[in-house]
This record gives sequence, structure tokens and C-alpha cells, in this order.
Amino acid sequence: MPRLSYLKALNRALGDELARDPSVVVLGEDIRVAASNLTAGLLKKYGPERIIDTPLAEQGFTNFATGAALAGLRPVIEFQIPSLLFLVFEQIANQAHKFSLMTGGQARVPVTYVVTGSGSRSGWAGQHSDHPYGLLAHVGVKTLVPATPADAYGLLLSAVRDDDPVVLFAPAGALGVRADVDPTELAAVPIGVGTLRRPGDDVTVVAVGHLVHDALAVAEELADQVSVEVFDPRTLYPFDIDGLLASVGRTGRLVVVDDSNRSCGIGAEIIASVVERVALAAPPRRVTRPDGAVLPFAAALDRAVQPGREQLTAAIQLVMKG
Amino acid sequence: MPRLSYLKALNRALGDELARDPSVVVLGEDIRVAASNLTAGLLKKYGPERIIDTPLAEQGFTNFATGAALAGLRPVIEFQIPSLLFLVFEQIANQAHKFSLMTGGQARVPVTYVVTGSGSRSGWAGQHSDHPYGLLAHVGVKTLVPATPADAYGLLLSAVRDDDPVVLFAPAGALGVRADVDPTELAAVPIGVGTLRRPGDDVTVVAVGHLVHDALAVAEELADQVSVEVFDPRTLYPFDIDGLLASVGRTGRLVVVDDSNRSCGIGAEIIASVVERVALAAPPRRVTRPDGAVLPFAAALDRAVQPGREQLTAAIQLVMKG
Amino acid sequence: MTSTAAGVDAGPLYRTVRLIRRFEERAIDLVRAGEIVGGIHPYLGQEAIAAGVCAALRPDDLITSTHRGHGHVLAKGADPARMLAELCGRATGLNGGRGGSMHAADFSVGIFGANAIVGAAGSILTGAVWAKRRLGGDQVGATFFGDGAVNEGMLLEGFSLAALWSVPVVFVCENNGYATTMPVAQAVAGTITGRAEAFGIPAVVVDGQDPEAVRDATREAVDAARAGGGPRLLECRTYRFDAHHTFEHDVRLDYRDAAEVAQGRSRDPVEIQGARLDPAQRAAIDAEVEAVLAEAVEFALASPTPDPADALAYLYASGLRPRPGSA
Amino acid sequence: MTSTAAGVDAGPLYRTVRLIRRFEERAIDLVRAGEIVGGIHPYLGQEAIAAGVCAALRPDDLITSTHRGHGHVLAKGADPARMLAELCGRATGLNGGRGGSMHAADFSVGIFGANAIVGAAGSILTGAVWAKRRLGGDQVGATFFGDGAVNEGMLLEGFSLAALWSVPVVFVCENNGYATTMPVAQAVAGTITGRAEAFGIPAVVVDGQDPEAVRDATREAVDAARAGGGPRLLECRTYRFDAHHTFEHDVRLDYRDAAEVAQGRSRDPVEIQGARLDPAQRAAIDAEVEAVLAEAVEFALASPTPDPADALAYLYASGLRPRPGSA
Ligand SMILES: Cc1ncc(C[n+]2csc(CCOP(=O)(O)OP(=O)(O)O)c2C)c(N)n1
Ligand SMILES: Cc1ncc(C[n+]2csc(CCOP(=O)(O)OP(=O)(O)O)c2C)c(N)n1
Ligand SMILES: [Mg+2]
Ligand SMILES: [Mg+2]
Repeated sequence: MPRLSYLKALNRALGDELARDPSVVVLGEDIRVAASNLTAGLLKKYGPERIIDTPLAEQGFTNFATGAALAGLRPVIEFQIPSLLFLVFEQIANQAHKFSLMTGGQARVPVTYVVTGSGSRSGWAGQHSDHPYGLLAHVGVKTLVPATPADAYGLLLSAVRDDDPVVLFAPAGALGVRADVDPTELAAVPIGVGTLRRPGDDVTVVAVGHLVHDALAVAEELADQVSVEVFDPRTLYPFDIDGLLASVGRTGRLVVVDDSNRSCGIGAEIIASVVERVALAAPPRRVTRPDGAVLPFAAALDRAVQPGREQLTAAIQLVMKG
Repeated sequence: MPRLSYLKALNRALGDELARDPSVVVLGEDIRVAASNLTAGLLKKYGPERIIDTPLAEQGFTNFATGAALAGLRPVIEFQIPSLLFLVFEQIANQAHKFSLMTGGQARVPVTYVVTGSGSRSGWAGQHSDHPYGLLAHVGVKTLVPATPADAYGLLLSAVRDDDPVVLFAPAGALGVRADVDPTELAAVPIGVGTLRRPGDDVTVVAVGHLVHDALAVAEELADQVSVEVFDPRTLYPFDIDGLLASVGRTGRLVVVDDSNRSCGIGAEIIASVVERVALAAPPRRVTRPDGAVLPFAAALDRAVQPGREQLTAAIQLVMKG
Repeated sequence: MTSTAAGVDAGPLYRTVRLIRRFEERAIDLVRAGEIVGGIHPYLGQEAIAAGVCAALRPDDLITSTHRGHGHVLAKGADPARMLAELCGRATGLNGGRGGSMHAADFSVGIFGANAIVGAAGSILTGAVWAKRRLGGDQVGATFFGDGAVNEGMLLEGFSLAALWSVPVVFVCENNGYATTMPVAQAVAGTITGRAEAFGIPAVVVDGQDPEAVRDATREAVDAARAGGGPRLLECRTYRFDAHHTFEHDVRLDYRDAAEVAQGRSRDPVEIQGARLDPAQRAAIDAEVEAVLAEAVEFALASPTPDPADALAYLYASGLRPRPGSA
Repeated sequence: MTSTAAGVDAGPLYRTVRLIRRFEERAIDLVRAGEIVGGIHPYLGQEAIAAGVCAALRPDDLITSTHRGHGHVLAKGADPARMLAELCGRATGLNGGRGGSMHAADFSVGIFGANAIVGAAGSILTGAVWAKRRLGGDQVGATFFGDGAVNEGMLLEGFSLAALWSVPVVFVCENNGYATTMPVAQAVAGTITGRAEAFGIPAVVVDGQDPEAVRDATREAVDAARAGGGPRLLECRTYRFDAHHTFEHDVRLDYRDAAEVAQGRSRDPVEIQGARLDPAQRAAIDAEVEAVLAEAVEFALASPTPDPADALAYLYASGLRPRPGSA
């Protein structure tokens, strides 16, 4: 089977949707030359009328895309860096997200926002290394964080086809992931449905995005001590709580590992949603960035602020004791 | 003892800080005429050099205040509506918050942002009724939500004196609260310290902002059935988890009532932080806005989306059964 | 003042300004009566702008409106009864009672929504018009905003995109002298027309009290835009006759003196346009408008309020049902 | 070209452009060697702007810089060794290794930080200068940004505030023809100088390859600003000799053709300024610069990396200790 990279999968999904639906257009910075590779080859195929380089006016073109969506197109926006979501937060949370309800159902805003390379890119420092998916989940914008090439493909497809605004985070730590994929089996992955990446009996680890792969590695490492189940929610909002409860109901133990700030993060949400519904055999644990984290530049410091395998291992061991 | 309103308490705190510290300046829209009353009387006393009406350029003047703070002043910004925090999110979360770490401690950004009238103001509809304190807590900006006139005074004082950016939410639902206050006893309230508003034995209710008063009312109503302890965190970030654990450690039961969206909200954070540390006698409960809530205009719908006494009562009863 | 054969096309414009005027006066009464919750930003005094601009648009052309938006919505052709029902939070309202004064929308007549965030709608409208043309239409659009909005960077980004991509948008600045209480002279560095010209957008100053002057200027702009000439800006000089928002009826804010207000009110668009009609024609229109509004008030107040159980209806166009806030 | 008595004040400007040039070349080597993680945005070709602007500033005047900021930081007087240590993520760096290339700051010499968000720094610098004057100083400030930044609304809001409040800021636009790969002609509607003029800010186009032309234009602007004349804008026309970012050294992006690049590189600020010196003086400066940089590299590479246990040091100026991410 051919190997497919995560980034190539996103690229293919975008190409397939452009081919399928003439109302899809792509807007962003440096997308004609495909600086991030998300749009590689698309200019040649679909032309500058559909692959549209924007000036540096993120607020303007985000609202522009909202307007275009209101009028019947399906824009996809690429953001080069995660903190651009801070910059356009009003335009997404207060405009695109609210049009449907505020107009009493007259309007729909099918815009997809893709962050190609979210989280730390090692050495991009404080203002370029955020992972603000929790913010989108809080305001209620559909929030996808695929971990694998097949999910990257399938979730981007679903995002483009969805009638609401959707943000897709492609973590920098996942862009290089490759997998054997049968191209004919690439398909839309439904929004709001998680998946078990590894079955286990003793503890459920919920891992987000690129950390799914770390969680799987840790699970293997610990295999002779503890049987770890790895749950990949894929979508952070809406969250597949039923899928997770099925797992935690069996294991009775929960660890969440997520590369975003701790307070009010998705880790908190997952723990709260579980303990509201099932009694655990041990206190649950989160492995996250620290509260209020700002990533320092120096490589070792940058790494120290992100959750890693060691901390996950420690958290699993703690939960097994507790 | 004289009655002091919440809004007047904020006004007095601001006046006192302007008097005490010549480096304090106030920036905002319509603050000379004191459209919201936060700045009532201050123009006359401190002049247009310190009470500065800005044009509608929120991103610009938020960064301007950051620069002024870097250069030695202590700006206070008033935002008329909560969604302006969405608009300036990059400027607060990605600039003001990050300067200290990114510069290796060379810089400090003592700016206070006050939202006079956060949450629903009944009839201001979808884009003017948010309560985005969880967003600030997630990125790690100090986040204060006083419930009483004395705390409004004392927390605003602490905010202005703090060397970091601080956001103070004054919920619309609390602005009219009045209390008997001995003016000589008004004092700074430390950031990060919650308080017990009502002692109880059976269940701890954590209530945020104006909902503290609803929680107290519900506790009284239920007094002959259940002994409710009401904890007011006052500061959402940093959160006084030790203070809360002392309470929950005694009662063994937890309900959080908070007027913000459910997913990744402060309610999730509080529950997660507690269950990581103590075992509860019953599943904890949240009473919040729904996921992704947008407040509809019609009065009854607007109310229906906000957490109220009925839902809190139901949650308490559920927890007592559980 | 542009001359018109009296009574020929002066009538429709007069009807519009008169409708807006009386609608606003009734709406203020309904605020006082507690039927409109949250108050309104009255459009009184600025009626010529909405009327004149929309008179130059086709029914399928697009507009976006503002917090002070009733005039735009009425002039573009929304049903006054459903508009009033919206203000009263009724299920029969334009938005089913979900939007209220600051979000009234009627996509069926090209009203892509009032917007409560100052400066936001310019780029939204630009994108919408651009999309319509992509989809084969030849629509143009007009986006209304105030003198305060020209200080919002996001509006200027809208100027930039419209100019760059030659989108046929008329940017209509209603310069009423104040952003809430902030005088334009203290808020706007340079000029309003200069801000458009900086992006290569032709801009003119228009007498915003004269409906025909506004209509004629808009026609020129619309014709040029529709023909491929890109965006235009009209700075319509006007004066807000009443409060920034009805809360000012209760709380006195001290920022305009009585002489200035009297001076501002002396050029009344309803009178200016009314003078172009013969008295009988004018009286007939007045009577017709009263009848329409009487019916509108009756309709609005008789309409049911939406069911709180449906408070989150329409939250997601895809039909996703949000998790409730308590369970 | 401005004439100078050769060898009198041509020397210092030459030293600065030469220092920046050679610093960047060494930095690129260190990127290749893996000593600088994350790469850099080379300033090669634009040296005249940083050098010329900062030559017209006092040591206590303020600047803010950009993602392409090494030149500004060096020209304003930061220690090259500590700057290089910062790029290498060392504890001895300007920011203790916490900031890196895009956040280098040295408040002791008026460098209020490079900023990685395009368009953000203009208002920050404006506020800082305004505050300094409030506190009794007579500082002015210069804020650097690219041709891409003029499309950011938040930068235009900075123009607006500086003009409105007459803050003595020199807005320095380095128009190098591209925002990453986006040609200025496709991105900027209207003109760059026109965007400043729209706010009443006088603006001039300057030869950004000539250090003395930049210095002289800046002097005029600074003198006017310091004397109370409010902000100015300089559009410095320049050309980026190398990649947008060093990642382009590995990934070829196709947006400028070879002829254009050759043409752009033909006016080299180091050569332009170097030609104003006699060869011996030039050689002496070159040698001195090499010595400084050799020492800087040695210092940087010999310096310790910060302790990961202190990864969140300085997060809160108040000393608040954040809760860790796992426990
Ligand atoms: C971005 C933003 N900032 C502030 C406000 C609060 N606000 C609502 S209307 C208004 C004044 C607007 O002035 P202008 O644009 O001149 O319109 P006018 O009210 O005069 O019609 C303000 C400050 C807002 N709604 N949005
Ligand atoms: C607000 C924002 N948008 C996008 C980016 C990503 N980005 C970094 S540099 C750059 C191009 C900037 O162009 P210009 O302002 O001309 O400066 P130059 O790189 O040419 O020096 C872009 C798009 C960013 N850092 N910030
Ligand atoms: Mg106005
Ligand atoms: Mg450039």
C-alpha cells in the first residue's frame, strides 16, 4: 500500500473537494506557491480564481469569507500560524459562529479554517507556538484535531462539507506522520466521532492530535505492566463523550494528554464530562502544558513546557496506584 | 453604615488609584462622559490627560496601552461590551501576556482591562451578551469576577497594582448589587483568594460573579433540606484551589454554577481540579450556559440560555441523591 | 438640491423617509412601554441616507447594516410589520425574535444583517458581493457604517480587499458627528474620504439630509461599480436628532449643547423631501404610512413570543444539537 | 546620493551596515550548523534602513522591530555577542534565550522588542513613546514594519492614534517588494505613503539602499517629531537579497525570477556606503567587524543553555508561579 503523509492527505482532501464542488474556494497567505504545502499543485489545477492569495489582512479576509459563505460559497482559509486565530477570534466566534442563530436560521456560514502546523514548531517561540483549540471548543465552533493521515483527509472533507464554521488544527508534530493507506479507502470521517487507537483494560488514555502517537508509544512501553487503552477523540467539539464513556466504563481509569494550557483546557472538559457520568476507580489525571504557558525559545525550554512521554508515563503509573 | 453599589465601588477604586499613583491613566470609549458610570466624576478631578477617550480602535489602543505599560505607566482600559475582548484577544493573549517571559524578564505589562457589564444585559442579543472569562483563564491572564461591592473595590485596586495584565469582569447582573459597607474598611482584596460566602455541611456550591447571589438565595430556600456551603472564588485565574478543597474536603459534594459556555469553561476546570485531588461522595455537577451558546434576543430565550436558580436547585438535589 | 418633477419620483423617496421616521417614533414609544427590551439606537434625522442609498439599489442587490439599522432594513424592503415584530422579540419577526434591533436581517431582500460590532460588516458585505458575482450574478452591495467605524482597522481591511479585488461595493459612511459621545473631530485623524482614497477608492461627500442627493450620488457609484469600476465611498454628512441609544432618554450624557442640536435638527430630511411634494400627495402618503404602521404595531403585539424550549434553535445550521447547560 | 566628507561620518554608518551584513551571514551559517533552531528571516540587502534610521536616533529613543529584526537590534546598539547568544538560545542572550530571533529585545538601549505578529508593534511603540513623554522625557520612537504590514488594520489603527494624539513616532516601512511571496503590487491597493497621508501623517519615499539617504530622511522626520510635529512615515524602497526565511534555502518557492533578484542585488547598501570610504579605512572597519563577530560567535557558543527547570521563569512579572502541566 502506498505511504501517505498527513500533510499530503490534507492536500489531497482539499484537491478532492475543489474538484467535487465548484463552490469551494481557498483563501490564505502564500497559498499560490503553497508555502506550507497544504495547497501544493492546486493553483495549477484550479487557477487563481479559486486559490486566492490574500494580503496580510486576516480580520478582513476572515469576514470576507463569512460573507462569501452567506452568499453561497464554501471558503476554506489557511492560517499559517496558530496565533492568527487569536487575531480573528472576533470574526470567527462573534460573527461566523453566530449568524445562523441570530438570523433565525436564514443564514449558514460554511467556512473551514485550517491551521497548518499548530503547536510548537521548535524554535518559533512565544508568539508562534500556541495550541488554542480549547478556545474554539469553548465558544462552540466545531474543532477538529486529526492525528493520522486518514483522519486528516477524512476530517477535512467533512469540514468543507459541513454547513457551519469548522476549525481544523493540523499539529506541527503530526504533519510528518506517514501511514500505509489504501487510497480507495480514504473517506469522510464524521465530525464528533472518536476512535479507539489501541484496546486496553486498565486505563483509558485520551490523547489529542500528535500526542496520539506518543500515547501509543507509551502504551507499548508499558505493555507488560499495564494494559493501556488509547482513545483519540479526533473532534474536540462536539466531543464524542459516549465513545469515551464506553471505554472508561470498562477501564475505570482516565488520563488525558493534551498539548494546550491546563486551565479551562480540553483536558478539564474531558475529566469533568466523565466524572459527571461515571465513578472512577482512581483520581483522573491531566498531562498538559502548564497554566498560562508561553513557549520559551531555547529548544530544551520549549520542549519542557510541552507534555511528553515521561509525564504521561508518570501519570499512568499514578492513576494505576490511586 | 452607608450603602455602596457595586458600580460605585469600582468607580471609587479607580478614583482612589488615580489619586494614589500618578502613573495610572484610564483609556476607553465614552469615558469622559462616563457612559457606563465607571468613570463618573473622574474627568473633572483628573482631567483629559488621564481620562482619555479613545476612537473606536480597540486593537490599536490595547496595544498602545501595552506600550505605555512597558514604558512605565499603569493603564486601565474600559471595554463597553464583553465581545470586545474577542476583538483584542491577540493583543491581550499574544502580546501583553507574553512580554514578560519572551523578554526574559526585561518587561512588565501592568494593564487592567475592565468590562463594565459582562454577560447578558437583557435585550442586547447575540453579539453583546458573552461571558468570556474562561478564555482569559485558559491563556493564563489573571481573571477577576467580583460578586460584591467590597470585592469589586478591592479586586480592582489589586488589579491596578498588579504587575501583570489583569482582566476584571463586572457582570451586568452584579452592577446594581448594593451592600452596607464601612468606607474605612474598603481595602485591596488579594488576587487568587476565594471566600466562603455561606457555611454549610452537605454540598459546596461554587458560584461565579452575580450568580453568588443566586446561589445564596437558593441555599436559603433549601436550608431546611440541605446545608449548602457557598464558595465564591472571586478570581478565576489563578484559582484558589486550596480554599475550595478545604470546603469540598468537608462537604464531599460539589456543584459549580457559572454563566459561561459549558465546554472548556471554568466549571470544567473547577471540577477537574477537585477530582484530581479529592474523592467525592457523589458525581459533581455543572450548571452553565449550553455548549456554544449564543444568546437569542427575545427576553424569555435570553433567560433560558443562562443558568438560573431552578437549574441550580435541581443540580443540588441531584448531587445530594447521587 | 437636485430637482425632480414634483410628485413624480419625489413620492417614493418621501414615503421611505416618512416611513422610517414614524417607525422609529413608534419604536421609541414601544421601548418606553416596555415592549421592546434592551432599547434601540434611533435613526431619527438620518433617514435620507437609508432611503437615498436603497432607492439606487435593485431588489437583489445586497446591504449590511449597523446597530443603528432600522432605516436601512426598511428602505431595502423588509416588511415593517415583521421588522417591528423582531424588535418586540416575536416569533413572527424577521429573525424569529432571535436577532432584535441590532441583528435584523432579511436575506430574501438582500439584507445580510445588521451587525452590532462596529466596523465588522464592511468585509462581510464585500465577500458576499464578490461571491454573488462568482456565482454568476451582477449584484452590487452597499454597506452602512458610522463615522466611528472608520477608525476600526477591520473596516479599513475591507476597503483594502474591495479595492484590490475590484468588488462593486458602495461604502456608505453616515457621518453624524459623533461615535456615541465622541466628536468626529477628536476621533478621526485626517479625513473620512481620504481613508478610502488611500486605497484608491473614489470618495465623495454628500448632503446626507437630502434623500435625492444621496440617491443620485449612490446611483453614480452603483453604476460605476456595476460596470466594473470597483468600490466607491460616500461620506454622507448628517446629524443624529435623538439619543445615541434610548438609554440616554433616562441618563443624561453631556456632550452636545442645545444650540448645536437645534441647528442639526433644522435640516430635516422628511421636511426637505416633503417640500418636493404637493400637500395633497404628501398627506396621502402620510396617511398610508400611518395605516401601515398601525397594522405593524398590531401585528407585532399580537404575535406570539418564541418558545423558550427552542432557545437554541438554529445555533448550528448543520442541525448539531448543543449539549444543555444543566442536566 | 547625499554627499559626506569621505571618511568623516561615512565610517560609522558603514560599520553598521557591514556589521549587520556579516552578522546575518554568520547567523545563516549557524542555522545550517544547527546551532540556531527554527531558522531566521535574513535582513540581507535591507541593512541601510536599520543603520540609517538608528543613526538618526538618540540612545534613549525607542524602537520596535519585526520578525526580520536583527538589523534593527544591532543598529540600535544591542551587543552583537548577546544578540547572537539569544539566537542560539543561550542563557547569556539578550532575553536569556527566551525570545530568539523574532523577539529579541534590549530595553536598556530602547529596543522594545522584535514582534512576530505582523503589524502589531506600531501601536505598542506609539504607546511607549507617548508614555515616556508623559513621564517627562523627550524621546521619539521608530517602528519598523514591512510592505505586508500596511495591510493589517491594527497597524493602521496605530497610524490613527499617533496622528490623533500627535505622538512623535517615525513609521518606517521597509518595502522590499514582497510579503513572503506576495508581490506588493498585488497586495497593496493604493500607495503606502497614501495610507499614512490619509491620517494626516506626512510621508516620503526614501532610497532604502542608501544608508545616508535613510539617515537624512529620518533626521528630518525625527527633528520634526521631537519638536512636536507628530508622526511621520518613511517608505524605504529596498530589496530582500535572500530568502524570506531560511527554510527557503531547503524548499524552493517560485515567486521571483533570477533576473529580478540579480537586479535587486545590484544596489548593495554595503557597497554603496563602502564606496564613500577610502579603502584603508574600509579595510580597518571590516577587520574590526570580523573581530567583533568572531568574539560574538565564540561567546554565544560557549555560553550555557538555560536550565529547563526554569522554563517558565518570568512568565508573570508579579512572580505568580504557574501550576505545572502534570503532577
Ligand atoms: C467594535 C466595537 N466597539 C465599540 C462598540 C460600542 N459602540 C456601539 S455603537 C458605538 C458608536 C458608533 O459610532 P458611529 O460608528 O459613528 O455610529 P453611530 O452610532 O454614530 O451611528 C460604540 C462605541 C461596538 N459595538 N463595537
Ligand atoms: C499577522 C500576521 N500574519 C501573518 C504572519 C506570517 N508572516 C510572517 S512574516 C510575513 C510576511 C511579512 O511581509 P512584510 O510585512 O512585507 O515583511 P518582510 O517579511 O518582507 O520583511 C507573514 C505573512 C504573521 N507573522 N503575522
Ligand atoms: Mg456617528
Ligand atoms: Mg516585505
